[in-house]
Amino acid sequence: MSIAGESTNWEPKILAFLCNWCSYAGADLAGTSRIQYPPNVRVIRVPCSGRVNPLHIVSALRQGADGVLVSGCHPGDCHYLSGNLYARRRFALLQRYLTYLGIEPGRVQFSWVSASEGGRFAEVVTEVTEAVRALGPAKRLNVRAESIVAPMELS
Amino acid sequence: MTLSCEAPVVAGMISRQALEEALGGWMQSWRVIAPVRQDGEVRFQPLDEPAAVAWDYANAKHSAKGVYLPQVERLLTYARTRDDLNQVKATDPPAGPTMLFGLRPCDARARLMVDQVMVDGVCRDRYYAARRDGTVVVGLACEHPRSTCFCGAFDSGPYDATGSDILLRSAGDMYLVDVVTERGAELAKDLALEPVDDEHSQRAEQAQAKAEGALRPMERLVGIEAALEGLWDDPLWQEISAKCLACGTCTYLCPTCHCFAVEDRALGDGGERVRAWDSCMYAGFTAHASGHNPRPDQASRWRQRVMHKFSYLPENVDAYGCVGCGRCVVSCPVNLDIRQVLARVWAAARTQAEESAL
Amino acid sequence: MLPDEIRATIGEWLATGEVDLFIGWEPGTVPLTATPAFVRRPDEVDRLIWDATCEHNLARFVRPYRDKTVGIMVKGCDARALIGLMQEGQLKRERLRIVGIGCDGVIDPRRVCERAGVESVEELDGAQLEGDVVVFGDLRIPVAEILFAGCETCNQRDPQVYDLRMGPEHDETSLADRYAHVEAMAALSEDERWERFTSEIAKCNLCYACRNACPFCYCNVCFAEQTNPQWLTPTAHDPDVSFFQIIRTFHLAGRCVACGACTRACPQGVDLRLMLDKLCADVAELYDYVAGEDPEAKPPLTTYRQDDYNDFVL
Amino acid sequence: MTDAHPHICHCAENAYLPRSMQILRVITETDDHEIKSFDLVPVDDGEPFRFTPGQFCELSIVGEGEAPFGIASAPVEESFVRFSIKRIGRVTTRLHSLTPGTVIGMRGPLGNGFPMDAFAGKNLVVIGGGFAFTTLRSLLVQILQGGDRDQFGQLQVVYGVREPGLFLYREDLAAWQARDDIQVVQTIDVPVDGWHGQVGFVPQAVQELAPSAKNTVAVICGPPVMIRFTLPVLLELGFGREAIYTSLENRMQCGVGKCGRCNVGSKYVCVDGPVFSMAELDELPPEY
Repeated sequence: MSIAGESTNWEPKILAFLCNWCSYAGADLAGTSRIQYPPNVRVIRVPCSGRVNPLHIVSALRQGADGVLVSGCHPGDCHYLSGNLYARRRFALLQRYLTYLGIEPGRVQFSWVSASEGGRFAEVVTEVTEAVRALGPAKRLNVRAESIVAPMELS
Repeated sequence: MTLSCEAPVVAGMISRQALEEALGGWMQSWRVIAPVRQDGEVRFQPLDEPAAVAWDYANAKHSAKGVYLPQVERLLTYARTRDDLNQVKATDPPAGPTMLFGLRPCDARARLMVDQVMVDGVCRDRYYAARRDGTVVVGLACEHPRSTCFCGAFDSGPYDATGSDILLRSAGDMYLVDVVTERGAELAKDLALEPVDDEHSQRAEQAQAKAEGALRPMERLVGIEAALEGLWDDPLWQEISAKCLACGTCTYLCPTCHCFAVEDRALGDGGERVRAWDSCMYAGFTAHASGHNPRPDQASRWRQRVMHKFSYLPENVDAYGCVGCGRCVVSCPVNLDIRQVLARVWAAARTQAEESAL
Repeated sequence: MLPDEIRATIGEWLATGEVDLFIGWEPGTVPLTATPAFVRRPDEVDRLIWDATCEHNLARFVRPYRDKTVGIMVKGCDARALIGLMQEGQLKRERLRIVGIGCDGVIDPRRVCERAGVESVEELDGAQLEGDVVVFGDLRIPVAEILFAGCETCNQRDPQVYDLRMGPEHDETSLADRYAHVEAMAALSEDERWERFTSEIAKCNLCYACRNACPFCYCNVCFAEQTNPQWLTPTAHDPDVSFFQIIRTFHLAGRCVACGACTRACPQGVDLRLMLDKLCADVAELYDYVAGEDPEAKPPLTTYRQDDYNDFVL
Repeated sequence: MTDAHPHICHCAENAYLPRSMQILRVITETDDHEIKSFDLVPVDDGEPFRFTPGQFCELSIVGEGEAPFGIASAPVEESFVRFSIKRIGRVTTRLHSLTPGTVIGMRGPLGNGFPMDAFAGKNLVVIGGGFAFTTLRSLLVQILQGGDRDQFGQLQVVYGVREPGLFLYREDLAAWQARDDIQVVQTIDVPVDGWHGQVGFVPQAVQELAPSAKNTVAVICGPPVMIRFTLPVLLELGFGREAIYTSLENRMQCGVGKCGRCNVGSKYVCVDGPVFSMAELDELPPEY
């Protein structure tokens, strides 16, 4: 990964946590149905959106991700009945908190995409990618950001 | 046993104004670090203009340790490639001499103790040595010790010249200049000194007597290592550490605490290996990868803190790991006062002696 | 010294073995500070005090003794911490003997120093707290003017749970101004907010005093100290500090009782209320929940409702 | 304190700068693949790596960190430096993923090593347990192949592991079994079919071997529980505490007596150890 900088051909790097039963299957369906969507997303499959720990999301921003998407089953469809419902409260608070502290609102996004919504998955990814592209490279928490890599007088 | 130096020689006296002029000159050839008051707090910082020296400060909350042992110091930088996982380049410690101006006697002594561990010990720490060898100290005797100062307990005091190359002693409108080392003598040549008249030398003596008198009486600590001998399993460690929050503030602010961690930090395509202050108050300090921890609780960590300062360091470097500056007393969030801990040590040793005498 | 009947009861608890240990405060060795006291024998009860310098949240010290019966003194906010720990199954009510105190707020030593024009508290040698006025030489400073910021807008001065009650009763003021500083921050622009947040935590050197002073931070191995995976390196370096502060405070969402012990314990003067009170405000707004009120209630992040707030989802 | 001999420092000018070492060979030592041996050779053509058996090095992988490991090869095996590493944490996991040809960092030799001069002219009983046989191999190979085998008396080895698949250095063990100037007893904790050797814990094996304590030194490395139960056996057999040596394992980072974390009492395990006699340990607090 190169140092995130203002280079012209910068492409946003987005990390997506997809729940295995719905959103991951939706992404699969988008692929098998040859639906085109931006290639900026790298997927991590999780058993349930409830498995995603805020630690993972903020750590992703820290390691240089320009955007993070967490996508799970629609409320009521969760394979584990309530995983996404617990997650919804956690993410609601996390997103408002990060925004309050000054992280740009588009950086961390949440969506519900079911296994049959291949098209919907492509829409969500396109929307997130464009939002993050508009925001530019992530600097605020990114350990690789220019401002932090500059040799610091550490004493 | 404690750090000491030959008796200093009075070279003359000088006004504060003349000293500030000399400082202007010194700032050309030294990076001068002095106590500077900034938004209500005094810190040791590079001096940008001589008038900024906070002459009448009690003692800075943070010791000057950050100058000779920075909180984070970059040891190596590395590039990360697939096959060569040791493409490293050592960073060069900052060359250029440093002048520690206005250091209180306790901080000056503390630095000498850390020198013995970091440089005169078995192996030589190149980064620390470079900073030390280039440093000269102009000490400022302490006219107003605080209620938490206990330098007197080590047979030292607010006018102890140990660790300074020059010690300034206030005499009202003038400062007496004591030369302590050859380097101090060299430095004194840059000062427009006047001979010391009786009036000022008397005033300085009175100020010294007043300062030494202001120290809170406390049981002498020299020799406490003997008292610590039989106390390994004494319940006092459990009791004193019950309220400790294990936050390590005492070790961060302590001018003699020198323990550090070595960490790798990824930065862009490469990274850096840094040394950063660490604390024996943290569980991770001694935790093994297997999960075993020889110091599993706060009582064993507090025992290590006291034993290291008052038993192991005297045995290994012939100096206590404490100079009585009182910073840990002032800044502890739960006011766990090391003076009370040491009083408990003396008391426990006495009861033990009485019991064994029965 | 505590009032006579309180002292007598605590002495009795200790004498009869009803409690194995009593946790309170005793005078500190630095001016205008108290220090936690762990008392085991009736004759030691005279050491215990209560005044505006007793700022620690003693609920933090109960867990290591949770297999014993413990007596403890708690202010209004500390009592909520006890309730929160009961909700999380860490403490059992029947194993606690609680002396609840109606509290008028605790002193912030930094504000005393500003008023007295000194750098730090120990230069106020001889300063005394007489009633609700700090006396230092000819300086007389009313406690009400040097309160810890959180106490000035506190609406939980009276303990919700106690066996013995001490101190005045208060009619609780409204919530309105408690979140004033949160609203002020929220009103700033995005860059200003990031600047305000990062400048506040720039002072942090990852000593973890805030975590260690908090009754709700009791994980065996905190994420900040994990080595495999290692989430952050314990070197005070901007992304590590912001990462620690964001995640540690977020772990208090729906649990923090705003006692302020973390802010007071911070040696660097970081104002953690700026962050924690935002979480408390959001939890109140979205899930109509206030921490530490009802021992039977389930903390908000451990439950859900079908019609929970959902607008933020794409 | 008996013959305490701290580390003699000939670190490079910068004690923290790791020397680049290339992985020559990776040998999977145990059937569960948890322990691998790495043979390293210097990349630079600086002077050869000299050390004493019992010393250790800090192996360094940039971006992951450093960790201390006993040197398993003997000084006489000049063509490589061997470390046997159990996968347990961050650095070791990364090390286990490396293949020959990769370059890593090495700082050392660190620590004091076995007092070879004190061992000269004596019989040796070498007792190892679990994977703590690394520096013991270095000691034994140096005695057997270092050219002065006659300097030492009788050599008896007791090496115990949980099950046969966990023995390290099986070729060496087989070679030593075939020699007549060294007696090797290999034992496993509980019977396993296909294993015809001795069965039983190390303390029992030492009791049955009943080595004579006359003019004999014992060296014992292994899990603390094994040492705790083997020590009384040795004392019963007449071994003096100053004649029983062990090697301590503590959390380390600098390895050169500065960072303050590996002390046991007033001794730093990294410079005053890791090798201590029981007599020396008796004077230190039980904090390891």
